[in-house]
Amino acid sequence: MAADMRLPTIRKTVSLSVSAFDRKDLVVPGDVITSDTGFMRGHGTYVDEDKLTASVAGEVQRVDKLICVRPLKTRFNGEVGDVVVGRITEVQQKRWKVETNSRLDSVLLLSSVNLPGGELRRRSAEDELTMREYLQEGDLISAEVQSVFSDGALSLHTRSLKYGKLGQGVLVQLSPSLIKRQKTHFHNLPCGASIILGNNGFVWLYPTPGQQEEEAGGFYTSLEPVSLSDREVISRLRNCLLALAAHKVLLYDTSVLYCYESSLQHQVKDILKPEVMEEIVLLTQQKLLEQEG
Amino acid sequence: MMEVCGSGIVNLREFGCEQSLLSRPDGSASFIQGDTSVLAGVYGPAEVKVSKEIYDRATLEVLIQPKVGLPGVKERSQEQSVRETCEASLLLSLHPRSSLTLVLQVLHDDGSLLSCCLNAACMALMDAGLPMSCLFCGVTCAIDTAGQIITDPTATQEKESRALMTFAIDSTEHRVMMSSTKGSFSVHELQQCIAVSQKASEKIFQFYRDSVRRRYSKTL
Amino acid sequence: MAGMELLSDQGYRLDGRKATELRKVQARMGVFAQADGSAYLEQGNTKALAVVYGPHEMRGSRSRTLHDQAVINCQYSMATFSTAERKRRPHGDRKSTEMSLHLKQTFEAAVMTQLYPRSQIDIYVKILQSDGGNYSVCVNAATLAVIDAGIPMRDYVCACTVGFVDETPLADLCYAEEGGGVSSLALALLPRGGQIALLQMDARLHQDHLERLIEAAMTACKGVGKVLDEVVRQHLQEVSVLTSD
Amino acid sequence: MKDTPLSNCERDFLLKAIEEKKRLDGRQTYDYRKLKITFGTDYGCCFVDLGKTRVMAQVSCELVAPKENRPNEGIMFFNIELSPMASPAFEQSRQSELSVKLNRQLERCLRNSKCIDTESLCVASGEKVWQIRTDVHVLNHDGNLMDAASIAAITALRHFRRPDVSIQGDEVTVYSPEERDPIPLSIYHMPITVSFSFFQQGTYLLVDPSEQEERVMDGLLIIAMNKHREICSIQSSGGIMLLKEQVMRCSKIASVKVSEITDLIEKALENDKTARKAGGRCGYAESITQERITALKMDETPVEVTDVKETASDIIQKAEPSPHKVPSLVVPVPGVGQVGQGLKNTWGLEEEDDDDEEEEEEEDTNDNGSAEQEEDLTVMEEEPHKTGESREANVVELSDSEEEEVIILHPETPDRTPKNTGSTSHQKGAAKSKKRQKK
Amino acid sequence: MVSGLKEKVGEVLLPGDEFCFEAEDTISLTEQVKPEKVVCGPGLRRSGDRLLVCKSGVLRHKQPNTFWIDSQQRRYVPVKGESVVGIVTAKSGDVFKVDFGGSEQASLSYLAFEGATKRNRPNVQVGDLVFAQFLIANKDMEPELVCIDGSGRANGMGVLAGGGLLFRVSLGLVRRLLAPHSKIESDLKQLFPCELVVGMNGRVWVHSCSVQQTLIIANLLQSCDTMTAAQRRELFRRVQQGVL
Repeated sequence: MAADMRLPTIRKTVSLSVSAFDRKDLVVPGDVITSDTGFMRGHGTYVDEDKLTASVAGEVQRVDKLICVRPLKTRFNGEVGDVVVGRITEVQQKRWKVETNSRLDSVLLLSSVNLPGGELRRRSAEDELTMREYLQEGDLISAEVQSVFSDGALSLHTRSLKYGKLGQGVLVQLSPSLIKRQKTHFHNLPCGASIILGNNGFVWLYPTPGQQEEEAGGFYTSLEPVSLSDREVISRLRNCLLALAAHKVLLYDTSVLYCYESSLQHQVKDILKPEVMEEIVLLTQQKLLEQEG
Repeated sequence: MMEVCGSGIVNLREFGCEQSLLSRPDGSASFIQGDTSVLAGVYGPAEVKVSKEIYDRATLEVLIQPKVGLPGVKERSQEQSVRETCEASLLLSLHPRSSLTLVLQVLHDDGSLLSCCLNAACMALMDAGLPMSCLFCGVTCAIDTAGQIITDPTATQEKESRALMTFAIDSTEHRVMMSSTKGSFSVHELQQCIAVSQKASEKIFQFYRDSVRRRYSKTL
Repeated sequence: MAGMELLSDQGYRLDGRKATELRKVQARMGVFAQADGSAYLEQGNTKALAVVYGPHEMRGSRSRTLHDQAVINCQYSMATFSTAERKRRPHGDRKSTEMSLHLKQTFEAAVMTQLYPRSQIDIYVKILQSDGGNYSVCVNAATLAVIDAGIPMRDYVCACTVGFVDETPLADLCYAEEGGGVSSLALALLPRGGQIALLQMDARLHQDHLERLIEAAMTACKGVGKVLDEVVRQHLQEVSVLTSD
Repeated sequence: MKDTPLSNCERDFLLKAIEEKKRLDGRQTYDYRKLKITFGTDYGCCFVDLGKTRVMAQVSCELVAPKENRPNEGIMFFNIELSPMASPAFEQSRQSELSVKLNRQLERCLRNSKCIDTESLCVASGEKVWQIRTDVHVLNHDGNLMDAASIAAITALRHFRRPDVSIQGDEVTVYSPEERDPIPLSIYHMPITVSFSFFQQGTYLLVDPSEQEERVMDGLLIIAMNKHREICSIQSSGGIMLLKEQVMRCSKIASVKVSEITDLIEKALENDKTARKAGGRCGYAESITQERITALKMDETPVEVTDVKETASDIIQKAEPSPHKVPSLVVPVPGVGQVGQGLKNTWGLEEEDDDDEEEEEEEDTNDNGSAEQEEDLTVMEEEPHKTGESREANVVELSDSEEEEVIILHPETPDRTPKNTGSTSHQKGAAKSKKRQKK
Repeated sequence: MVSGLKEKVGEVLLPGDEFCFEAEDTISLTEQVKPEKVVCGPGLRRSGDRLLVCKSGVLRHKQPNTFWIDSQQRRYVPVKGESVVGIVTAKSGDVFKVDFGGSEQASLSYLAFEGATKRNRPNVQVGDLVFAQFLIANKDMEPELVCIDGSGRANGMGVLAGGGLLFRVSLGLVRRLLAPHSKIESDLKQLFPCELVVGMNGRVWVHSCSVQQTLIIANLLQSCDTMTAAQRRELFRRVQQGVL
């Protein structure tokens, strides 16, 4: 087996936008944002002796009187309506615990899922006992944030056909701040695979399902072997996602697609080599700029 | 302190006891026999670890802390003796799925340590108000090279002895609940020692009664 | 080491520094992709790596959960090759457990744990090469890692060790000085408010000298703080340039 | 086993009380609880009671090979054992955070400060040195274990005597105490820790926190010092923010406390020495207070075994009841090097006005209570006590007030804590004394 | 046996002491002949034809034939119907977990408060004190507490709010405090106006107008543990003189 070895070298990050280097809106913990008491304290700030002070390193954002500091990267702060991909960690009474890259495990209540047998089915005590048959520890699901508890934990629901248990595919875990908010986070990419860009930074790549038939409440997963070509596409997409993430490019359907196209001239396994990565990302950014411009 | 067996009198060293002397444990007592002294503390019935839970009775844990160093094999074997004695006298089935912890701290060892541990344990269990079917006490007998029985021997006497026996004796019928022996002795000597211990136990039980009576003297 | 002159008549130390001079500090943030936050820091020849995970759901013993704030879990370890004599136990002995505890206390003071009830924040620090001032280097590295993870802090926590020789406080002790029988004092400071997050001193020192020594330590910490500040701002700008649309 | 959880109500009340400069047990901000030092039968065995906190220290020695890098130095080993007896939260043989913290702090306080001459512990260079092992057992945890442990450890080290040795060629002879008098360790100075707890982000400061106060506090500052005002170690812990001024203030208070405690230890050691010289019995057994109704002592008891032979032949047969013996309650206690327990002491006395009248009223109540208990007790007991006079001379009590001076106690009776738990009266020593002197 | 027991009332008994049912025969000539029912309270157990003492303490008697051992225990064992002061340690789903000092935490449903409904949940935080009574308490089941009586009224139970101090006294003192026409209680009443909640588990909550008074009451009660009535009265008298 040919091993590819290389020595560490210092790399400059690639960037097309050459904005001014000393931006005033960047603060570090302990920086006083304003001494004006007329402002409201938002996330990432605290009040110390009547001065509004930053508690994280990041960008200051102002909405009317509200000042917050958005850190460069952070755990997922879910909001109602966000699409998430998560992993079941625990089955409890009437609820599942789901790891969603947020600061507490999210909750999926038994009453917030569609059970086989239609929407109007009443949940019986028996359902409580057979919860593990629907979802067990380690299963992946896609879901939507239904509400946020007072302690910051998220309550999820899967009461739509597009959500539910995930079958065969690849999970890529990235920083939530890289996911661009869009109308839809479910895409069937023209390259032959589908993608769920969870707001929580968990991205799910899977072969595009053939026929959208009504499956058993989303708890059925196909175990049919996936064709080699499909798997190659998925692997390429995965590496593209990692390349984009490494260069902090925002992820949405177009950026992923452009990156995929740019990468076609390389083998899948080469994409993650730093110089290839740089090249692909540069190409992608150019395409994106062209499209915007 | 030592007497020829059968001819008259065998001595117990002076002994003393203090109950409820620690503020944290649910029951505590120190017991002193001559210079040997042991401090006992009891917690329980309290929460039990799932791994140690027994569905129909309480889990009793006995820990003996030596004065110097960490507990070793000797302490483990003494713990076992004390635990089995306590288990026999406690009504453990009244507190299922709970834990009882008995900690014995050696304060000074001048012989007859195991019997002192047993006595301290009994006083502490009583202080904690745990339900018991009977009381128990420990008596140590040593047989010296001349074949004489010495009760409650000191460390030097223990060292010089040919055989050493410790019995736990119950308060209702004065039966032997536990015995721990060392050295060689004849069946007859064993029986003699048991008889002596049973005699001595009466003194100790009377002492128990006096101390408890004294303790409750204000609430009579 | 005894008998060696720790401070020459000209006022120079073993490695040629002046009494109040710090060692060179170099640092990088975001060295790992999978961790929530990470940083690498060199202070002279002492090198440390810090990694932060969290805040996340309590793992392991649930019973430690605090219903009103996050639990900070620290682990300090030393690479087996970090010292001249190979270390047999990288962590778990009394000294490193104590160090873990001290790190924990330091960050409990600085991190705004009350924002994350029932969560856990893990801070792992490893000394790759040890040349004195291990505690301070760990604190400085961990501060950068915590900032990288976007976890709110009141201020930077900067730490420094100082010693006292010939009536003179020496800043940022190296291994040779630490072992040379100097009374050493380690101090973690929140530079802006001048609050002390951790104070630890070994060996004998007359009460009357204490104030001067603390004074010197605080100055040294502020010096370290300036360096950290530069590192963070630099990192911030580099990354924000990338993500800005 | 878990500790009882702390309720919001206790926390709020404690903090409120601290804001009003009041403590649950009626102490002043800078007061220590009652400190009592007793010695065991062995050399190097010391019991320390700090309020209801109780620890025991035992020093032992052994001949071992020295460490390679220090061939001429003896080895000091310290271990604080958090016995599960002391608190339900302590588990057997687990290195808990608290245990590591205490152990390291004690090591730093006693080993790193080089208070013991380790070179004098060398028997044969590179081959045999004394290893001095100090085991501190925590018996009851009611807060401030560190101070209690440090006092116990240093006192035990001072009290300890190691066997004398002689070297002839390669032969090392260890002499038993009967052959040659054992030798005390050479100790340069006595570092003692003083703990300060901080509340409300460091706004309030208390000395010698009790267990409840420890659970509410934000952080702790431990300063170890000797009476020459040399700081031997400082350690802050807990998530507190200190200011330099606070540290300086604490170090000043610490120096006062340390000199008081050092005097007390000296006194206790002196008492013990006199007692041992007088040939009286000493040890734990003698320190039990006979005045408590929870304590009872019985003299050497003869057990009649005339019928043993018959019994032995038929073990099942129950033995004859032996004549009832009334236990004697009187055990004269000659040499207990004891401090505290409300006996007369020899310290100079001074008292300043207390600015808190109400506080005193409260103390007064407890005071009266215990005084009456004593009266009652004497009536109740069958025989009068003779123990009082015999011990009066050698017992000292430490109590102190906010004004940082020493107060002396003049109890009318030998023991002011005659009842079982000794709960309230025991810890009130300090404040009680003020009232007495005002009268 | 009854007479045997009665003879011993007020005496200190130890575990292992026994009373024989047959004892009746020997004294039946002088005493009443008809067999009597004896109610055994705490510390007394029947084993076969004997009555066994299993705790140390003072034998007490209540008309007609109730006997129990009054012991100075510290650890509480729950009994159905008894009221205790508990600390809420967790909220889990529909119940609160409450620590009351026993071997197990008790559950307390959020519906078991006066006026609570599924929509209108009581405001109880972790760490709050509740005064509640046992609905279920036996050795084999998880104990359950409620803050309502049979008719759904709070009847003094519920969350103890508004400050105050919690402290511990021995179970023996609690029984003395709660005894009908308790002397201690009436003595205390004359001293200070205060709110006093006494749980059978040895936890006492006291609330008065100032921190100082609360502290005094707490310390007074704790010292009552070790005093006879005469001593206590004297103590209370002195407090009264001193403070009022």
